[in-house]
Amino acid sequence: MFAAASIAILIVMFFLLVRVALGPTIFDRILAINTFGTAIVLLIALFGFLTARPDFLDIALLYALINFISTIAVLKLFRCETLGKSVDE
Amino acid sequence: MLVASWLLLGLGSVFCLIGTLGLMRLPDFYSRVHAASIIDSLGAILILLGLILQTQDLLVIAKLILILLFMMLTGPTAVHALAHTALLNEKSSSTDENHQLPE
Amino acid sequence: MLIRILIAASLLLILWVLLSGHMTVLSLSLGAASCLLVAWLFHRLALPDPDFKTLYFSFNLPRFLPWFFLEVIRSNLDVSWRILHPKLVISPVKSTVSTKILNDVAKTTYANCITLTPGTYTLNVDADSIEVHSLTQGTAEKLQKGEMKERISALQGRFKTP
Amino acid sequence: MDIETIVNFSLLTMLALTVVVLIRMKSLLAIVLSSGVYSFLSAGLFVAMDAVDVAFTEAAVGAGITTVLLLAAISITGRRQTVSKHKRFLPLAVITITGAALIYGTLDMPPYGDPMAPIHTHVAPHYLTQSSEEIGIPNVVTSVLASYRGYDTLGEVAVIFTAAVGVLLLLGRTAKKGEHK
Repeated sequence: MFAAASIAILIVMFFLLVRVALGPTIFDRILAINTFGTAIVLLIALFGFLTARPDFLDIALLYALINFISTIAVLKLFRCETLGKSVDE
Repeated sequence: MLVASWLLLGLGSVFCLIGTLGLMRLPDFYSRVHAASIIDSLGAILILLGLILQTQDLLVIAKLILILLFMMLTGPTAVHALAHTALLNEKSSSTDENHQLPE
Repeated sequence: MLIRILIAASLLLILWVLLSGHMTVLSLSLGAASCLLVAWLFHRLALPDPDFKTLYFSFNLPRFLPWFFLEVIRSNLDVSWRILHPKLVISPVKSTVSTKILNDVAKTTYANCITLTPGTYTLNVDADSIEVHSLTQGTAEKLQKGEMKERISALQGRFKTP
Repeated sequence: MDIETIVNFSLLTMLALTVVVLIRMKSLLAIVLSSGVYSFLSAGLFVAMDAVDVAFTEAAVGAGITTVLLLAAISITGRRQTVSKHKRFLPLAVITITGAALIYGTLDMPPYGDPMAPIHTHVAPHYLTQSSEEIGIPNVVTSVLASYRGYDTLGEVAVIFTAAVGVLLLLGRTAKKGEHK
């Protein structure tokens, strides 16, 4: 079942990649990339159980956080045209 | 216990696939967000719950719960920031004729 | 401020123990030192509320969470059905929900809960209203009825005034 | 075919697809974001190959810091790729020759996971058996990085520190210019 779930996640990742390629707006791409991060967190967690090494979960945890940071950074760039100012300025 | 775990993993995968189908089928960005949030919410929750049922190690369970918690806290924030920025961008591009629509 | 730093550091220390799994004196003392350092470095960013308002807030959570989980499942099934339907029965609509009776924490929770249930997500959060995008007319009307808002305002407990 | 092979091949295929997608794009923002996908995929591949520490670094540096730094660079330059007017044959030739040399180099490599490969017969057994006695840390990778190869790591830290100082100087200057506007 781990294998089946991993393959399902791989299929999900493939189609998210298609969405990244197709766009059409940049927001579609960001949405797909953000979801891609979720998918890869799930894949790594599943893979850790698949190979009976749940210590991989540390990496899944790190990814769950990193993914958020890059998404917020790019959205801030959109909003403020720069990364160095606060949103209110 | 194990049967429940397999069931949760299978259901989670199915919801992830449905979400992806929605991401491909739905017509515009604002509705695609709904499809992506299926993967982020029930897909992720069910798969992680399924994994929690697989192990007796308390540390592993704690880490899985932490992953779930972080996802549930950061996911909606990221989606809201994305939708809000898209909305602002749409508004500014409708008033400003020179504004190029992002690709 | 010192108390807030200490609270933040001890929360971080719990995380440290959960992630490392080592309970030796050396590991714990190094962890405590780095947690204190991080809490001090980021004390301007965010620290736990000194009046513990957020703590009172969470006392009613056990009543809220199961309902919310069921709601997430229900909305997921609804959106999934709509995606799988060959004709794609959707009618996207934007609506506004008033949040006048909620305080800041409850407002944030409300906005996040709206986004967590597929079929609805927040587009804009103002001082006393939230703009929501819904996949169908039905989910928008359901949100207007305000069951979720009532349950979240019940979470506020004794700190009802905004 | 077992599932690990399937995962490996799917990740590699998606890696190649990501590169094609990256080449076809014109918007620099989309390119930076998609290179985050590339980092995520390659880190997933590292996990699949049991190189957990490398995956950790790839995730933090490749997907995290690099994305933010490149976005900062874009915010002070432009968002669109300019069409280059150079001749394309010379770069193509250089890349073809380098790629061919690299592929030729892999022919000499021992198969992946071969226990008799030179890297596994020289000092690795010593590290694996003695590190907990000599250093006293449960994680062998950490003891190799921080102790057996301490000078190497010191050099790396110096490089990273210099890079961080450089970035801070560059970004700090633009922030001050922004205030004058």
